[in-house]
Amino acid sequence: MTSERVASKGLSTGARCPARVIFTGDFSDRYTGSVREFEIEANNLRGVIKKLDERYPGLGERLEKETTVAIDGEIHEVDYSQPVRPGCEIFFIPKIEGG
Amino acid sequence: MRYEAPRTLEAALALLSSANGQARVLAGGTDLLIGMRAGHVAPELLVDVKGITEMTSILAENGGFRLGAAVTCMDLVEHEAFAKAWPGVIDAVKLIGSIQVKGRATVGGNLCNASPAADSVPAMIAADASVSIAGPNGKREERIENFTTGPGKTALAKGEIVTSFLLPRRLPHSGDAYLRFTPRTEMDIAVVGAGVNLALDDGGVCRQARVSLGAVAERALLVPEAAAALIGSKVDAAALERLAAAASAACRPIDDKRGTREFRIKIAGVMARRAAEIALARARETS
Amino acid sequence: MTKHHVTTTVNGDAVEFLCEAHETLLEVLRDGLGLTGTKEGCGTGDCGACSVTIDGRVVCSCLVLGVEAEGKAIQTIEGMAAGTRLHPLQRKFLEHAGLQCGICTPGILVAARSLLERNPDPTEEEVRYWLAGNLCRCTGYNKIIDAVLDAAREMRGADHA
Amino acid sequence: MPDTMTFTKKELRVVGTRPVRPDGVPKVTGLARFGADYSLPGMLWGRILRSPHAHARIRSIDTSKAQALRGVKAVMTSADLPEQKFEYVGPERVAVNFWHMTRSVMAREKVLFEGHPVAAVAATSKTIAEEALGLIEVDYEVLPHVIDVEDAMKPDAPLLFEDMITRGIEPAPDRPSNISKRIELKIGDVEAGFAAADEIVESSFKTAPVHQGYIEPQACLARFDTDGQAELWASSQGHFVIRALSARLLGMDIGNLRVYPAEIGGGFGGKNVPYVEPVALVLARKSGHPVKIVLSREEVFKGCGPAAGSIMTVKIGIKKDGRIVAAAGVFKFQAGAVPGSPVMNACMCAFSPYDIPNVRSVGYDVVSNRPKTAAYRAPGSPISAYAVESVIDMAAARISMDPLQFRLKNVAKPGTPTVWGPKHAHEGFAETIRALMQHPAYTTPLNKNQGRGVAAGYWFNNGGESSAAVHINEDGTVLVATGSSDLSGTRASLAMMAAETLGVEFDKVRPTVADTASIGYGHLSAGSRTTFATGIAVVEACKKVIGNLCARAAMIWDVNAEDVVWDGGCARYTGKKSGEFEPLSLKAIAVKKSVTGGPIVAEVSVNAGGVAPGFAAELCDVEVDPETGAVKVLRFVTAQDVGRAIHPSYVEGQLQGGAAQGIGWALNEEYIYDEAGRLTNAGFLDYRVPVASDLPRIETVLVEVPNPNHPFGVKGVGEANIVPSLAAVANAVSRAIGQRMTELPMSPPKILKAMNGGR
Repeated sequence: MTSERVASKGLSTGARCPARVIFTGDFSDRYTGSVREFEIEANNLRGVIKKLDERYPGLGERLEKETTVAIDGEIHEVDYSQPVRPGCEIFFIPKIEGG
Repeated sequence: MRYEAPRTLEAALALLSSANGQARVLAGGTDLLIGMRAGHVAPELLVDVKGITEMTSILAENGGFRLGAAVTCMDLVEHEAFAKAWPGVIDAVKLIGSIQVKGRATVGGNLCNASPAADSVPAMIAADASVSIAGPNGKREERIENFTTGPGKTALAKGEIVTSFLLPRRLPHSGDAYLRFTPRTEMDIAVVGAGVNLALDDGGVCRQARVSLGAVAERALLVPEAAAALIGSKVDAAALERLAAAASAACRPIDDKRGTREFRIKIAGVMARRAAEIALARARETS
Repeated sequence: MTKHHVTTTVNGDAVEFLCEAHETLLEVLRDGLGLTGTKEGCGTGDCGACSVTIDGRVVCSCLVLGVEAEGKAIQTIEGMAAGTRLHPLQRKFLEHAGLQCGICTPGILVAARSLLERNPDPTEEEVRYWLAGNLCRCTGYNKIIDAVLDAAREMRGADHA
Repeated sequence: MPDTMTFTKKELRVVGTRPVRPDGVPKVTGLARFGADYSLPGMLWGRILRSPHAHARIRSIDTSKAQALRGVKAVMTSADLPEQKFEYVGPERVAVNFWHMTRSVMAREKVLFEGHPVAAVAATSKTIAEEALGLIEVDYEVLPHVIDVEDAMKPDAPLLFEDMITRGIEPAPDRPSNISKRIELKIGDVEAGFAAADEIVESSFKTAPVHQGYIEPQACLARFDTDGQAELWASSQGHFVIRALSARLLGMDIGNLRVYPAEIGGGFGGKNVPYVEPVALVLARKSGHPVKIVLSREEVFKGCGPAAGSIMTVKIGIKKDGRIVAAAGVFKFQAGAVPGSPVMNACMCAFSPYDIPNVRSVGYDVVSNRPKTAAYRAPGSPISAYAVESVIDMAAARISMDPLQFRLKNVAKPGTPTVWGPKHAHEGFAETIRALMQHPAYTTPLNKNQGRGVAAGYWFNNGGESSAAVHINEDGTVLVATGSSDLSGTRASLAMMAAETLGVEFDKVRPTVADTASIGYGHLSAGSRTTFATGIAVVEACKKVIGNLCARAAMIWDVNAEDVVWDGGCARYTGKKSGEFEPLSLKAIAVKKSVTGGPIVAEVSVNAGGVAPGFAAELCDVEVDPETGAVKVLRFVTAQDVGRAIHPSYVEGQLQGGAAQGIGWALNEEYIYDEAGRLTNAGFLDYRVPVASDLPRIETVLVEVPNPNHPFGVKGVGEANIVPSLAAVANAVSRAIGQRMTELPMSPPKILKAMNGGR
């Protein structure tokens, strides 16, 4: 598993503990050159997606359309306003649809 | 398509013989309407026979019963004297579809549809029923085991219809039963059906028996070898095993969506044996 | 195509209609008379959603021709309540949650009424076998059976016994 | 008023009771209107011509004779639908490719399964429409076909799509195949896990495709105005989704299509996507008349997606003490004629009930000449659970451990990682297994030829987009409108939550399912999401209305709004002059609506997150006839963590319905094809869903471990119940006959064969 820290373009306060962002499924193969883990500083999901999209242009839209997000195990729809607590674990997982 | 509902047999026969294209008798319609909807049959004329009294009556005759071909299954099931005399026929009739279907379906229709899996046919064969047929050339009788000649095929000539069945007088110490195998408890087509009718003497020895199997050949079979296994015995375990073996041996089934050949052969023996056990118990109960 | 003129009674009312020979009673009820409470689930008599009674016998109206209604008394789900008063079966289905989607409900009610008319005190097994021709895919039948048994109890007056 | 409002069970007045559902009476009197029950003046009947072949190229379609038939007002083919771009968009599990979808609605270059629509007509009567179908001449070049997954995966299999390269394999294969996609999910070191195991249990399984078996065939009525605006009455699991997909398929603006939700006669996932709606719309547009289409049962079986069939291999490694240390599964799913089986769900859910450090799930999505699969109740999960829970049962037997104890020992807890990434966050799994263990059924002795099977199952449950509007009428009654179609009594559960939140009587709340022009977007009633997600929208709208009511009370009293709270269905003044103002009921405020600002309305839309998974554990007792292989289900107990049961009767009904469908799936239901690739049992006579006399009472245990993310603790209840059912029945049969049953359905011939040592 490879991981990298996504530069936060001067927005980082340095004092915050970044969130750990992880991809499952084949997103990493398809969009991030197999990089599966990232450390990202953001206040909410918008920030996370924005920073990933800056690093991998077009990825943001794929995430919005194709994934559901689990933040510390709690599953949410991908919604920009979703708060991202320092040090939390964020998984982008394939969206689920039921019967 | 024309629809006619004659009140007499004569009128029905006249309609049938005058038809230009395909004419069909409509009794319960539970097979015919499905066939029409699916486009398998497209009759030019439907002759509804439910208004013909002799086809819708259950009458005593010579100690037995004259059963109109257009009597519905529910009417038959609710006929106490018939049900008491021929519980095996009732076993079978009760299995012809749902309550709703039985409210319409008839024993005559079940026979004339000529499905190898028809439930009432093995029971009626075991009961030694005869079929009364009327046609442009008059009336005739046919043994029920000879009536169906293959899937969808009968011994009826053009313009002929089945009007009634005659079930013989019940012998003392006799009983009949019908059992079938289906994956569901109800709403299914027999994978195998078995009708057994037997009569005992005062010493409990089987003197007469008829065994019939459904859904194991192109038509319901009368199996004399299986009956022979019972006759002369007290219908003990050994005789029942011989019956089962003879029943299985008589099968010449096909593989289809409802069961495999192999499974049908095996189950035919089991159903025949179990039906015989029920028939035996009924025979012992009757005086 | 010549149409047949049929005189019948539906839910106690005299009704006349025209239909083609091949039209089923179900089509006549639904498309001709606007009585859409009777449902079509299969058209082959295997699901019971189209159950009605003809002269007191419960049948699948998809397996009856409209012309066969001549001179008969037809009862459909629309005639089950007495005016504004629900039949006990209808009330018990509501109380016991004997329906989820509700598409099989009219047919089951008609069939169940026919059972209770013949057998006011059925066992659970008798109810299950009587209703075997009415498919329900939502409920697993549990609450339907409960509702029928409870309605039977009430109709027998067992509550007051 | 307080910002958050949660209820402890003690305080509940309405939630947890069993009132009569508000939409009940029309459903018992026959007056409720389902998909086929709508008509309009001048209405035409639409009928669809379907392929008689499993696989064929369409050389040409000549509709001229049909067009010329008196009474025929429109004929359509795929030429009437715009071509769509080839791309997979949207959620991976159900990634929609409109190039495929438009071809599913109406075939273009090829027909891919028997029953594939090729043309449609609208005529003044059903009879004429039927006759017109017979006049359409289609020139087919029949192609070799393939039905089963195994055959479809062979290198020399006939290809449905000549250019389909398997996705998810690096490097990409250089040859096309019927394998649309390979997926792999993994945690830990699976090989090392197996190496460390004391015992390894492995088996392969096969399941047949089954149908949802909703009793109402697809039906709709469409009308189209010359200005491009259209209306559609349809029974579906989501009229907003039907609107979006139909509009896209027709190339029209969403704003020009208004969809009215008919009552829906069962869906179970099968009515998540449009089949007849785009066709009726095109015919209405072409003819200028309203067009009604009602499918026959045969068309439903042949043309409307069943659930996937599968072949699977599952292997688990355990320690002597019963701890599972490694697990691997390969799940090959039949997608039907278009990619998109629920194999991803199967891979994700398969091992989710358990805490296993090393897991690998591999899935294949395989196309073949069958109708495209549709969702079916926890899509994918019951299938993989059948394989996994069978192997779990074998493992427990291997070390002579009680099968529920074995499951409890390995059960996942909050913090347990899943094979798909995140850690579990919710309680409830162990509680559910324990509830089943404590049920008296678990210790009841069995007789000869009887067997008891148990199994557990996991399902995600869904959240997502929902809208609700709450209107306070001037007499104090409440209207709750949502955009969520009601398949099973959700009007009742939503109204109950509204009544509870507002503090009014249940029968003062009238819920409706509003059409697409009357309420904000609501996603499908699927994924067990309606009471959860739409419930949140309803509660939020009620809270917003309460804020409004408090402000109006303040106006009436002429006090500061901050000094007013809502409690017990009344506005209460809590300020200094306390005692001077009698509490104002909702009704008392409603009467004053005109002078306090006009209509009292709040509408809230949410994209609900924080969904908690469903978990079920089930027990099945069977008796097998040793001479025929017939199975009688003697007893069935289903325990499910429901979070909190809003209307317990309808929750129990969900559990019972799921179990009944699972029993049918396990024992008798299957799609049976002939040599030519034609379905031979496209009717309820030979597609054997359980009838009332086939089933025992289904006993339910509602385990209530509330979901902290929902105001009433709701977890979805609609789907988890079917997940363990197949395996529970299979484990019971296997124990009864002493032979492992590895193929569904366990029809009598198969059981008899297994009992006779495979002969």
